[in-house]
Order: sequence, then structure tokens, then C-alpha cells
Amino acid sequence: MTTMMNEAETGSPGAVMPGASSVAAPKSSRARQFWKTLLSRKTVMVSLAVLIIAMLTALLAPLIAPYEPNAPDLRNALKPPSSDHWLGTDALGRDVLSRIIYGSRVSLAVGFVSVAIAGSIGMMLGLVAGYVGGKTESVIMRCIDVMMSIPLIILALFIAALIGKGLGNVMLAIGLGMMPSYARLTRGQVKSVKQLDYVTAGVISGTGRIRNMFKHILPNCLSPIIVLMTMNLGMAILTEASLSFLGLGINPPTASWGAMISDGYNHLRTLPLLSLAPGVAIILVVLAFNVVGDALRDTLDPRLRGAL
Amino acid sequence: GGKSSDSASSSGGSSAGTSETSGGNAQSGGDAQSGGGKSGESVLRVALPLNPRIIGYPAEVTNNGPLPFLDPVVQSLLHFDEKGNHVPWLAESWETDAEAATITFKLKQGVKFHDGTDFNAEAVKWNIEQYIENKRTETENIASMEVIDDHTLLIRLKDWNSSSLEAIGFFVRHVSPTAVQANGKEWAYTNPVGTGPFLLDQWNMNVSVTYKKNPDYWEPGEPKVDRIELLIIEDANTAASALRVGEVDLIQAGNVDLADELIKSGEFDYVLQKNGIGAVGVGLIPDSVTEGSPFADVRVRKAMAHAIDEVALAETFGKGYWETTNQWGSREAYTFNPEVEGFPYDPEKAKQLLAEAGYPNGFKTKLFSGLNTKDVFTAIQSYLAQVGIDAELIVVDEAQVQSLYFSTWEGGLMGHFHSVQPDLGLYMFRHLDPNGAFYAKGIIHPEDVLELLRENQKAPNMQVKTETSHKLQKLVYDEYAIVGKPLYIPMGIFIKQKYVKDDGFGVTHNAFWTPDNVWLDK
Amino acid sequence: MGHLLEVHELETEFRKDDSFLKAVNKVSYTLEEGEIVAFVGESGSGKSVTQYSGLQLIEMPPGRIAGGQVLFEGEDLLKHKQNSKEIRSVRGGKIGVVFQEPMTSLNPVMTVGRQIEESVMLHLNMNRKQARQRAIELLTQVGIPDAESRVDDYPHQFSGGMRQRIMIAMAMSCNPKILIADEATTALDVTTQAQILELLRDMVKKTGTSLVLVTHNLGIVARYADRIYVMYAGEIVESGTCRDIFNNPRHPYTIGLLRAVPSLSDPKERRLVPIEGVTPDLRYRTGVCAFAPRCMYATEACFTEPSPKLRDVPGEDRHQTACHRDVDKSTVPVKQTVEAVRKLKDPRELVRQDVILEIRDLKVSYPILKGILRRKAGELAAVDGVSFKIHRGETFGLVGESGCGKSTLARTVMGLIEPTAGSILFRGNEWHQMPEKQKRSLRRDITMIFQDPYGSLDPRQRAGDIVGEPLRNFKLVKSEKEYQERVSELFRLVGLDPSLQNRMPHEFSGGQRQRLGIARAIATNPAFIVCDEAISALDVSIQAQIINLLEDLQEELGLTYLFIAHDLTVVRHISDRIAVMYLGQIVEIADWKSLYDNPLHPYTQALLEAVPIPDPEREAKRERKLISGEVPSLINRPVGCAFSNRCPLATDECRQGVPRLRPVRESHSVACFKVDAP
Amino acid sequence: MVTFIIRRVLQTIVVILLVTVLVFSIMHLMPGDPVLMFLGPDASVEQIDHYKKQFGLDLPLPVQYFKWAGNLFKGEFGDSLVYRQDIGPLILAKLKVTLTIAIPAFVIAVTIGMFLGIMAAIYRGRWADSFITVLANIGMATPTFWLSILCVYIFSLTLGWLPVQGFTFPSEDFALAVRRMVLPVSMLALGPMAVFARQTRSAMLEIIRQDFIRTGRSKGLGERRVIYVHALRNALIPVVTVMGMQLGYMLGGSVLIEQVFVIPGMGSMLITAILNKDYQLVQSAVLVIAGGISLCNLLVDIAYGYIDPRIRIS
Ligand SMILES: Nc1ncnc2c1ncn2[C@@H]1O[C@H](COP(=O)(O)OP(=O)(O)OP(=O)(O)O)[C@@H](O)[C@H]1O
Ligand SMILES: Nc1ncnc2c1ncn2[C@@H]1O[C@H](COP(=O)(O)OP(=O)(O)OP(=O)(O)O)[C@@H](O)[C@H]1O
Ligand SMILES: [Mg+2]
Ligand SMILES: [Mg+2]
Repeated sequence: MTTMMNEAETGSPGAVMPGASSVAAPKSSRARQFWKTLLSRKTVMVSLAVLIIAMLTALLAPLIAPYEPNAPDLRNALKPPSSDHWLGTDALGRDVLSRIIYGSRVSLAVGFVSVAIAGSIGMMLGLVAGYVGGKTESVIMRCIDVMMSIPLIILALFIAALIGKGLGNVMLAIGLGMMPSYARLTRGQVKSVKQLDYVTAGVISGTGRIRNMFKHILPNCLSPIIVLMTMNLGMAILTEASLSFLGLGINPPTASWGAMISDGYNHLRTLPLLSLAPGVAIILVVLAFNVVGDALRDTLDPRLRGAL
Repeated sequence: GGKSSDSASSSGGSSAGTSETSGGNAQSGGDAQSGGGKSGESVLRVALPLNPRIIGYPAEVTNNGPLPFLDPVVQSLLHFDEKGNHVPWLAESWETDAEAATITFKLKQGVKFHDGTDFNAEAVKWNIEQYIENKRTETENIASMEVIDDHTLLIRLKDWNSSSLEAIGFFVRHVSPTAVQANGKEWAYTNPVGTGPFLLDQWNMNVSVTYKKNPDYWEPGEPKVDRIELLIIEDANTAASALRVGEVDLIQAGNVDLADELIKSGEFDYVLQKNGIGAVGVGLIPDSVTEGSPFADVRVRKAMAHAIDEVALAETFGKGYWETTNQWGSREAYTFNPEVEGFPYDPEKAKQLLAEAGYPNGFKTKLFSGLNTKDVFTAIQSYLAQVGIDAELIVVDEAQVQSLYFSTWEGGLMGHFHSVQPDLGLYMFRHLDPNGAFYAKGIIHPEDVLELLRENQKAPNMQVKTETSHKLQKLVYDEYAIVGKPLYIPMGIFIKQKYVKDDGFGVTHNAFWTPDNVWLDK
Repeated sequence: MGHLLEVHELETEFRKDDSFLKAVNKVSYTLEEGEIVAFVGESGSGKSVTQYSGLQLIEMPPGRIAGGQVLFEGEDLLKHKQNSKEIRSVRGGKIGVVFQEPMTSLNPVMTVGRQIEESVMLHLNMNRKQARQRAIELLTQVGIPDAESRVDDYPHQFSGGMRQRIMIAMAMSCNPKILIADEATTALDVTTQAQILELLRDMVKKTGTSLVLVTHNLGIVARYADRIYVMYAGEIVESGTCRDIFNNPRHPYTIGLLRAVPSLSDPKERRLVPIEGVTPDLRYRTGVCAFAPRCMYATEACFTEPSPKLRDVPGEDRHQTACHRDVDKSTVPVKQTVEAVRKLKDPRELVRQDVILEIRDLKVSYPILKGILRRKAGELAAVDGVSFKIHRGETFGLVGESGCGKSTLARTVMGLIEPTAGSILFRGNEWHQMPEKQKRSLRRDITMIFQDPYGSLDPRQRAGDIVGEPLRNFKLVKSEKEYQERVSELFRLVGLDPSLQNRMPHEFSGGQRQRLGIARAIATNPAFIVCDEAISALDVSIQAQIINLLEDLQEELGLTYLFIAHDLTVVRHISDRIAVMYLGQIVEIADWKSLYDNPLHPYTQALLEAVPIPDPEREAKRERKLISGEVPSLINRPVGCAFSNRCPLATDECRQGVPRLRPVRESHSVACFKVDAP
Repeated sequence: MVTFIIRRVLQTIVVILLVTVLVFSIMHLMPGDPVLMFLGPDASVEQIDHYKKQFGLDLPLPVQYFKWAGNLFKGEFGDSLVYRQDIGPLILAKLKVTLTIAIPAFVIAVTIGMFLGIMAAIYRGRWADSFITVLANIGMATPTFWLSILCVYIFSLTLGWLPVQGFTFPSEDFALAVRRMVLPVSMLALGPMAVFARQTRSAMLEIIRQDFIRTGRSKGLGERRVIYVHALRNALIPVVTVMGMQLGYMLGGSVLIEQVFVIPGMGSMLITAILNKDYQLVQSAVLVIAGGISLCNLLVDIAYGYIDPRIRIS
């Protein structure tokens, strides 16, 4: 889609390991600079490592998980940690560790998909509003205002209650709930980028309207949007957890960290690990996303470069 | 007829995020949150997971849950003893005549409402009329009423029905007609003017209802405590914690695990309500009507029932506080038919039945669960999977549960939440009646069953009633498996500090206690 | 000998990633009481850091003062901690600073009065009331009218020039011993610049304060400075009295600087001599002369011997240079890249060429949006009744101070803004009446070079794609191969290595970027190019390169330029005919010679008088009549002649009627009632 | 200024009306029937019809909406199905509770958050900065409901320092109220506090690098004055924007906190109402919340004017 994304794609697999960035040697020195700056801080390295681990865990869950995550074993319910079940078992006798491993799939999927939904819809709306302006802009932005005047969790709660539970619906609910901020951000970006000299230069060079929009305006609006996306990954995961806690998350028996916290709630006194462990998992992943988002902002947003 | 307890599925599991969020405990000034009240006043604090919406206008109290909030202030003509027998309360005695289809209540004398007006036959009649006006099922069988004298009321029924005495006697509660008429219905919602041992002191919506002693109570020497505070704590965990740290004296435990923990600690007294009166039984009911539903075949219904090990479920999730049964109602009820074979856990048989029905490789279906039955139903899902029934588990909220059982449930399975009270003619009929509101649209209605039900309703005496009841159990479960698999009946669990005596919680009807008798042995 | 300030071997460095950037490298200098000393050098040469190091005003970290002494009245300021009491009492109290950006140097959310009071109360131990009195006094001194009522205004309520006056008032508020003016006038219009400099000089002369003028403009210092330090790459390369430096510069860099800038006194055919190459990366100091790679006089030895130390120039007092060789203006350079003279166009010849662009009575207005509601409250005529013709092959200069509507005019000519009235004829066709399609094809012939070399290149496109974009858009190439060839050719034309095509814009220096912009502009073989402040953002040494490039391209490709700038010397150098703009109107049009030799409009005269000449002798002789007042904004344009409120000649006639532009001589028109036709 | 406020209020009203339409549509599209919820599992068909009529739920949807909206203009919200009460006073009571928690939480979040942010900015690159930054990140990454549970477990159940649950107005019993509010208030404050800390930090860093800060230092002002007088006020502008958004978040975030700590506020009422399909109550509550958020945004805009004279004048 953009240079930025391409870099992220080409660079990401190898560049996470310390020193690997130079081995992977991205094409342009800009990319190299990007990764160098990004990885210059230890926290970022650690966070990327956490994310890679989380993603690998999600991908390889069937290979890693010691037990089938959804198979009840009623005779073995609510067992404290042991050598068989490192984190114990839940009320249905399911292995908590395995469920946390499988739960990473849900959390990451919720994060990525809902952010993708929010980003794509929000960006399109914002782009149209910012570029076309006038009445169209007013109408779109009023609708965005409407959505923004309802807190995310309540909006998501509504949408979830409307379209029902289930992974897909939860992702849609969170995605739609987060969408307005993308529309706003994109519109603002478009409006400011629109009047920059290089966009004018594009017009003078005979570039058509639509082409100009996608070639010169959109790519230059992306950095803050990408930053917002990384930050929102964590927020989406947290929101899913909240929805699950309120009982409006995904359907059982699928394991989700939020639902696991909720399930473990009643056993807090006897088996605190039941809700502690998934809570820690959430914190780690969300934290990692936030740190990476922060770092991305530093590297991508020149106004903030050096500020953080 | 009476009402089963509040929301069907709120009896098991955690209540975080269920139908109702709980209120906090905003006590009025001065009170510390532990034990005793101020300056020698004895105060009883009870945590209940239910939220009353109306206390003072019983005709619109449409479910059983809030009844404990009425007990201190608003009373009825009769109540139950420990075995479920009717005992007098505001009525001194009553007579029933099956032939003539009449009930005659003789009222206690000298009873006054809190506003000082007399409690008499006119008042009772007025109160019953309010119920009729609100289309309450309890009073739908009443043809007319006649005030014989100040303390005698004659009620003529449309048809003789053995349940009507209980319906009118226990479920109709009485408030001062004068007060309601003077101030209006809306006022009455929050201002109960009854005959009870306590007066409403303060009602903090969603938080607590507090009562103070009625000095002019009609029973001498009662009540024994000065104040009662009923705290609305829906969250089982919080309630348990509150009991543990002494913020409350008694709780109705909403969660088995927490209750078990408290009871095992040995620090508390507890009462298990075993007779199931007022309890909500949970079963698994198949939609046998929707087109294409495999459950239209009785063999599939039976196979489904055989596939599930309800004993293991009760053990794991009920921890001994759930009773299992193979028919409608508890094993202790007179309607219990020991000859019913039921569907003991037998996966092989289930598979065989499925094969016979033409599903040797099983089939796909849906399994709807409320929020609170989530864990149990998750286990059930895996039992079903073992015999080849691939059920997609769909957890729906309370409202959706209700709209499902108000229509059909997509050819799948859902929880069968039913009042386990013994009167089958009343309770079972509600679901099996082709025009019934709940579950009726998703199940078959065999003529022989309906015939038996009618017979049961009209039973002139206990013997007929029992006989027809036993026949019904056999037919509905063993023969047709109409309402599928009975799973468990949760016992009401009441846990209290050791000094709380004679509270009556869990002794008779689930929603009934004795605020007039309770005392604190401190 | 007790100097007021004596800096000895000062070293300041910044941590950048893993290495240290030595911004100031063993700099020593002195400052006497009552003296005006100038620091000159190109951007990044360390002038500011040198000044701030003593006050410890640099960012620490990443900055670090690595060594040296700064003796102020005999006491070493570096002994004290960064924000210690001792340092703080010197800052503001004994040494005041005026910064470059008047727009951002004042706290936007505090009234100017408070900002002055603050420092007065701190250093002079006055109470609030006294401080306020002092603030009003100071504001009056620096020429803020109505100081009494304006002390309670916020900075944004003042114009740029006034803010800079306020800064000066603030810096002078505690009677400092030294006043540092760091590029204090760079951001201002020529006329304002001159006013501020005069003010500064008057004030320091009156109070006996020493003034340090930091600037990259050699011209400015000629008139005001007593002594000059020339800095390059964090080192002082030459120092001496103003006269010595200008008359007898002894360091190749100083010589280069003087040759790179045009001057009003230059012969027109002088070709500018740019200092080729770029500033070295200060992170990688090699220990040899830092200027050697760019030096026209460098010998073998310059690249091997350790970098030269400052040494006295024999025979001249206090004149020092840091060069291995003994060069002066007459020394023959080792490498001579460009010839010293250029071909002059004959203005009479040019006028006979066809008219390529004609502007008739052009009017462009912006809506005035009022309040936070952004409702349209009126119109602001940024261009108001402008007419002129441009002939093929000529360079038409357009000068005027900031905000007078130059860019608006340029954008309208480019078809980016719809004119409110009037017409623009390009080769006889009415631009704005054309259908979109025809307009687009016309864009091949009329292109633009932008002011900001950073903002005009899409940061996410490769250099090659940027330059080649018009080629693809207008389908000017038939094959990929041809495209490649053409792009490479364009790179070569503007003096860039075609192998740089794959780089991103930010990997180029400012000058290189501007070359990219030019390459893009000439990609379609246009006939006409609008250069809107095309060189204003560049360093002097690079300015010369770009000016030469534009001149060469014109000759090679027969281009016509509309050259917009505010720098009159540059405009004089490059243009054939020149129009002077004031508040949206053209006040004078003439060929370059008659305009500069015989300016008729009082505004043009004032502009020319404000332009500094890099020659102290001539400056000393010049009798200056600076005009007073600020450039009014378009919204409160005076009725009658727009210049009437500042004009020394203004009469009631001027304040009532608007003078029309009328020809007074051959190819010389002016809009003024007071100018008589000969 | 006045015209600005009027215009903004009008805009807000339009937005809010749209909000009500949206919420109304969503509520009615949701599966479930409020009367069934209200009557419970054993209701008869007649009873259901009786109540549907009583609550006007038998009318066509647009009629229902306009009836509700019409009442709104008369200043009436109608009756709640769940609570069987007039919605106006009900919401007012709940709002009082929520604000009793949210306002102290907000104040704490702002003061501590900004203080931490300033500290981090001043000591940027040192350990204090890293510590605060990491802390803020963790604060933002932690699910509040989870932390609340954990804190109840630690402080109430294990240590017995604080009450488990409940809510008391400070006016009723101050000591008890404070003890009860410690946990919910700090939990609610945590997330926003982290956000403020981060925002303040980056705003301060941005401002600290600006020319007028250098001017301040060049005048010999003390670091304290430079930071707290010159930088902070300028840094407030972006921070205030975030404040507006966080106030909105707090209304949403209180949903979970109220759930865990059994606080009878707007959040718990809203969930009850949504789950019970109490149409009018949900509509009214969301209306109030949306109105509150819009009001916050308006306040933020007005605050800009006070902080930044550039905006004030134009
Ligand atoms: N805060 C800083 N951090 C890092 N490097 C800096 C900092 N301030 C200055 N420098 C570097 O120090 C060198 C000298 O900067 P300085 O500001 O003194 O130049 P200057 O001669 O004043 O230039 P200009 O004319 O642009 O103001 C430059 O290379 C600059 O990049
Ligand atoms: N888009 C716009 N909307 C409203 N007013 C504008 C707009 N662009 C410019 N102006 C105003 O029009 C006037 C002329 O602006 P213009 O940019 O043409 O001036 P300029 O001579 O190019 O100045 P500079 O030398 O600062 O670039 C200014 O007063 C400016 O404030
Ligand atoms: Mg500088
Ligand atoms: Mg301009």
C-alpha cells in the first residue's frame, strides 16, 4: 500500500533479533535508519520479542499447547498448578495454560481484525470528508461526532448486543466503535497535507485528482494513522476483555483471555491464577503494542522525533 | 398459580454481568459496616442477589424474586410449613369445595394495616381485584367473590382447580386499599402499607431496603429485632466477601463454589433448601417442532438425554448443592414417580438410538445457553460431541433466552428452566399447553398428555392428583421425552453468621422467610 | 588586559546517536566594552552554540561543554552549574539575548508586559509596580506606540517587527553588559530589518553595552560591526576589523562568501561564484582544514597537514586568519570552476519578443473568516488590480515585502487560484476560461519552482519518480527506456548525479533538493517558469549555485521566468525587468537598470536604502533615510495610496486618491502622484 | 464568545438528537423483548399484551420514537420498565453516584498524571523518566476490572484494610465513604492518569524545545518558573484536549468499575437497562452520557480560549 507498510513487511521477520537488522539489510538506507531508530531502545526490542512470541504462540498453538483447550475433564476441575497442569485447571477441568495459549489467537485476531476494520472504514470516510469537503464533509463528520459522543465500551456493548456474540461480531463491534477516531485523524491529516507544496506540485505536474489523492496525499497521512493503529491494537484487546468480562464477548468454549479472567473471578480466593494468568498475558501483549506504537510514533512522526 | 423465582437462569454460576447489576450498600448515616447497630439496637443485615422494583403494590410484583423484600411488610393469607403444607397466616382457616368450585377464607381478627385501617374481607377482595386487573395468572380462575361478613370471603372459581388455593392464598399479598386509593398506584410502588411486622424505613433503589420495627404488630412479642436491612448485592463474590468480613449477617449464595468455600470454612451456619419449592430446575429441552429438527424424532430426543451425565455435572458444578432428578420436581415431592426410568448416562445407547433414527454419524445443531449456565452447557456440548451431536454453543443474554423460549429455538437445544413445584397441573401445564407462553411453540403437545393434565388439574382429592401426576411424569419423560433431559435442581443456599436464629430462610418456599421470628443470639 | 568577555578554547559537542558532533571546536575570542562584534558564517557553522555555551543555554543533554573557559569580567562562567544562581544572575541580568524568531521567542500565553516585568523584578529587585513602569518605559524606548496600553497585550497582537522590538526591550531591560542578537533580524522584512538594526545600535551606543551580532548575512554587518569573526564548521577562520575583513579578506571562505552574494554595487555581468560543495558533517572531523574540500585555493598540503590555527595577518592590527596559505582577493585560485562573467541580455531586444504572459487588472481575494465560527465576514484583496506583461526569454522580477501578495499572484498565474476579476493570458489564451482538459495540457508549458525545498518534494517518493512524474502524466515518453534516459538527462541538467535517482528527498541537502524541484519544473520542456522565492530558503553559498543554474538553464532552454523574491540584490542580479509590489498593488515597474539607478517611487527608494551593502566604506558614506512604521496588513490597508501612511512625501491627495500605475519614462512606470514625468 | 457557545450548543443538540435516533434504532433492532424480561418466565400471553399496551410498546416504532422525543422536549424522560420509576430523577440519582466517583478520580488523574508527566519531561532520559514512562504504559495496558479484582483480593480480602464493596455519599458518612471510595476511585483514575502523564510529558517536551522557553532561560529565570509558569500553560492545550476525551472515557470506564465494586451508578444502571431492553432508560441514559461528553468538549473549547489568548481574541 505504501512505502511504510512495505518496509514493515520486508523488515519485520528478521529485524527483530538483535543485530539481524543489519544482516537483513533493507534496500534503502531510510529503511535501515527506520529500523535502527526503532530498535535503538531496549524496551522496544523486548516488546517486539513479546509480540513475536505471542504471534508464534497463536500460530503454533496446536503444537505448543499441552492439552486440548476446550475438552472438559470434569474429574479434574479446579486443580491447583501441578507438573501436569502448570497453571492448574479451570472449572471444567481444562488446562489453563493451554487455554491461555489458544486465547492468544483470539486476542491477536481481535486486535488485528478490529483495528483493520476501524482503520479501513475510518480512513475511507476521513479521506472522502477531508478531500471532498463541503456538505459531504459536514454530513460525515456529524455522524462521526455522534459515534464519538458515546464511550467506546458502551458503543461496543451496543453493537455486540445488537449483532450478537461471537468472535466475528466482537471484532466488528470493537472495530466500528474505534472507527470514528480514524475518520477524524485521517480527515485532519488530509486537510493539512492537501495544502502542502508537494501536493500542489503534483497538480502542476498534471497529476489527476484521484491519483493525486492516492499518490501524494494518502501515503503522507499514514504515519500517525499507523501509530494510532498500533496503539489501538492494545485497546482492542482490552475492550474484548472487558466485553467478555461483561458477558458479551465471544462464545464459549473458545478461550479468550478476557473471558478467562471473568471465569476465574469466582475462584479468586482459592485459585487466583485462574484470572491472574490471563490478566498478565493481556498486560504483556498490550504493553508491548503500546511500546512499539510509541516507538513508531517517535520514528515516523518527525514532529515528535526526539521528544520521547 | 404462583410464580417461580425471579429470572430462571440466575440460580447458578456467577452473576457478573447477568440480567441485573447490583446496587451498592449505601447505608444511612452512622452505621458501621460490621455487625451490630447503634446503641443496643439489634439489626439484621441480609444480602440478597435480587433487586425489587415494586414493594408496595403486590399486584404488579410479577415474579418471585423480590418476595423476600415483601415478607417483612406485606403478608398473604397462608404460607407453607417445612414440608410444603399450607399453614394459616392472615387467614385463620379456609375451606375448599371441589364440587361447588369455591374457596372460603376466614380471616384473622384484629389485624390492622400500617395506616391503621382494618384488615378485612373487603380489603382482601380489593387486593384480589387488583391482581385480576393486572391479568395475573394467579387469579385468572376466579369467577366471582363474595364478602360474607367482615372476616369471611367466598371465592367462586370458573373450574375447580386444586392449585387455586395456593395461588390465591400464598401469592396474593395484601396492602391497605385506603392508602393506595388515596395516594395512587405510583406512590404505592415504593410505599408498602401492609400488615407485616416491620415498616419500610428507607428504600435506596438498587442498594438496600431498610425496615424498622412495627410496634403494633398483630402477633404479640414479635418482631424480635429492631431493624432489618436487606442489601442488594447481586455479585456473588462480593456478597461472600461481605459475609466473610462481617458486613452482613446472612446471604443467599448465588454461586456454588463460593458457597462451598464458606460452608467448608465452618465459620457459618447454613441452610439448604432441599424441597425445591420455588426453585428453578434446569433441563435441556429440544426443539422438536421446527422444520428439519432432528429432535422431531423421539429417538433422537432420548439419545440426547442418554448422552449426558447429569450426575457428573452436578458433582462438578453443583458440589453437592445440586440435586439430580429424572423427572419434573424434586425426589421428595409427592409427584415424584420412582418408576420413571429416565435417561441414565449411556453414550452407547445414545449412539445406538441415533443410528436407529438415521443419524449414525450424528448431526449438527445449536445449543443455546444463558450466561449463567455457560459452564455446564460447555460441558454438555462436549458430552454431545462424544455421541456425534455437534452442537454449536451460543451464549445469549437473558432477553434473548426469553425471546427464544417464547418462540422456537432454531431446531436446537436450550435450557429448560422450570419451576419445580409439585403441582404439575399448574406448572407443567404452562409449558405443555399448546397456547402457553413459554417453550410451548417448540415442543409437541400429545393429546394423551393434555388429557392427563386436565384430569390432574381437576383432581378432587390428593389421591387422584398424585396418581395422575405419576402418570404424567412417566408419559412426558419416558414415553415422549417432550421436555428432554432434566439436569439438576439447585438448592437454595443460605449462609449466615452463627448468631442468626429463626430467620426461616430456605426452610419452606425459596422466597419466603420469617422476619417476625428472627433474632440475634449475641 | 581585561576584556569584558574572553572565551578561551571553548569546545561544545552534541551527542548524536553514538557519536559526538563537535559544534564548537576550540574557539577563542574576546569582546570589549561598548564594542559591536559580528559573528558570520553559514548555517550550522556553530555561531549560536558558541554564544549560548557561555550562558549554558544549550540543551544538555545531548549537548555538553567539553572544555575551555568563558571569562566574563574575569570570572569563568563555566565553573557554575547549568541552572545555578550565579549563571542565572548573569543571564538576562548581565548578558541579554535577542533571538532570531520574533514569532516564537515570546511566550504566546503571557502578556508582553509580564514577560518584561518578570526579568526586571528578578534582576533589578523591583516590585511589580515599578517593574511595570519600567516595562512601559522600555517599550516606549524601542518605539512601540501607545506603550502604556499595549503592555497588557499578548505577543500575537503585535507584528513581527514589533515583537522583535519587544524582545530587544526585554533583553535590554536589566541594563546588561552584553547584548547578543542571534540572527535578530533574519526573519524580518528589509525595511523592518534596517529599523531594528538601527535601533539596536542606537541603544547599545547609548548605554555602552557590547553588542554581539550573529548573522549569516555579511551585508548586514558591514554597516554596524566594529569587528567581525567569521566562523566555519565550528571554528573561527578569520577575525578582524570590519574594514579589514571586507577590504582584505584573507581566508578563502571569507573571500568565497563575499563572492557568492550579489550586491547592489555589483556590475550586472558579474557571475556569482558559489562556494561549491557542502558543509562537512561535524561528527567526522578529520583534523585537517575543514574547508579544504571546498576551497578554491587548497593545495596538497591543506589535505594532509593538521588544521591551521588562527594566526595574525602580518601588517594588520587584530586581523587573524586560519589558513595554511597566504591568500587574498587577488590570489589566483587553484581550481576555477566557472567563468567570472556572464552574457547580458539586451533589454530592448527582449521587449521586441512576443508577450508570453499578460496579466490584466488582476484581482484575487480571499474570504475573511471571522471568529471561531469561521464565518465569511468580508474579502481581503491580496492582489488588487495588477497588470503587466512578460516577454519570451526574459526574467521578470517581482519584489515586495512579506504578505504583499506575491505568492498569491504566483499561484493565480499557475491556475491554482481562481482570480476574482481580471484576466491572465498565457500566449494569448485566457487561462481561467479554458476547459479543464486544455488547462491540463497547458500545464506542460508553465511550471513552478517552490520556495521551500523541503515542503515541495513528496517525502515518500524517490527522487527519480518526483522528477519523472510530469513525464508520465503528460505521456511525454514512449518507453520505459526513454523515460529513464530523460530522467537521467534532467538530473544531469541540474547538476545532480543520475545515480541519486533512487534516493529519498530527505537524503539530499537543501540545495540538491532545490535542484530536484528545478528538474521537475523543466521536465516538460516548459516555456515559462514561476519561481516563488526559489532561493530564499537557501544558504548564501548555495543560493549562488541555484542562481547560476537558473541563468544557465534560461540560456540553454530559452526559458522565461517570473522570479519572485524579497531580496532586492538577488532580484537585481537575475532580472531583466522588475516590478515592485506593495500591499497587493504594483507601485513601480522598470527595467533593472532604471529601477536601481533611478528609483522613482518612495517605497522603492526606501527599500533600496534599507538594503545593506557588504562594503563598509560605502555604507559609511551612505546617508540613510529609513522609513518608519510597519507594513500594514491587507485588512487595514490605508485608503488612498497604500503607502501613504509611511510615505515622507504623502499629502492629502495621496491619502484620498489611489494613484494609478503610469509610464513616466521609457519602460518605467510608477504609481505615485508625487513623481513627475520628465 | 457567546455566539460561539450558542452555536456549539445548537450543534451539540443536533448531534445528540442523532444519537437518540441511533440508540433508538439499535435498541429496537436488538433481539429480546422488554416485557418478557420484566414479567419473567411464567407470564401468560394476556399479561404480556397487557403490559405491552401499558408501556406503549404496541405502537409503531416511529410513533414510539416521536412520543419519547416529544416528551423529552417537555422535559420528561418517561418511565423505566426495569425500575418502574420516572427516569429523570432516577438518572439524576445515578449520575450523582457516578460523579461522586468520577470527579475525584478525574481530579486525581489530572493532578498526579500531569505531575508525573512534568517530572518525566524534566528528567527525560534519566531513570525517573523511564520509570514513569514504563509505569504509564503499564497503567494503560492493564485491564482495570482485572486490577480491581486483584486489589479487592489483596486489600480487602487478604489484608482487610478496605471494605469489599458498596458506596456511601461523603455527605452521609465521610469516613466510610472515603474508605469505600479508595479502590474504585483509584482504579478509575489509573488509566486516565497514565494517559495524562504521557500526554503531559510529550507536550512538555515539545514546548520545552520551543524558542520562548529558551528566552525564559536567557532572562535568568529559575527552572521552576520556566517549567511551571512558561511551559506548563502552553503544554496545557494538548493536555486539555485529552482531558475532554478522558472524561468521556471515565463515564464509559465506570461501567466496569461500578460492576466490580457494586456501585449503583450510571454504568451499572446502563448495563442493566441494556440487558433488560429497557428502551427508554437506555435512550435517556445514553442521551445524558452523550450530552455530558459533548458538554465536556464544549468546556474544553472554552478552556482553550482561557489558556490560549490567540484563540480567545479571534
Ligand atoms: N540541540 C542540539 N542538538 C544537537 N545538535 C545541535 C543542537 N544545537 C545545535 N546543534 C548542532 O550544532 C551545530 C552548530 O549549530 P548552531 O546553531 O550554532 O549553528 P548556526 O551557525 O547558529 O546556524 P544557523 O545560522 O542555522 O543558526 C549544527 O551542526 C547543529 O546541528
Ligand atoms: N489561503 C488564504 N486565505 C486567506 N488569506 C490568505 C491566504 N493566503 C494568503 N493570504 C493573505 O494574503 C496576503 C498575501 O499573501 P501572499 O502569500 O501572497 O504574500 P507573499 O507576498 O507571498 O508573502 P511572503 O513573502 O510572506 O510569502 C497575506 O496577507 C496573507 O495573509
Ligand atoms: Mg543560529
Ligand atoms: Mg510568498
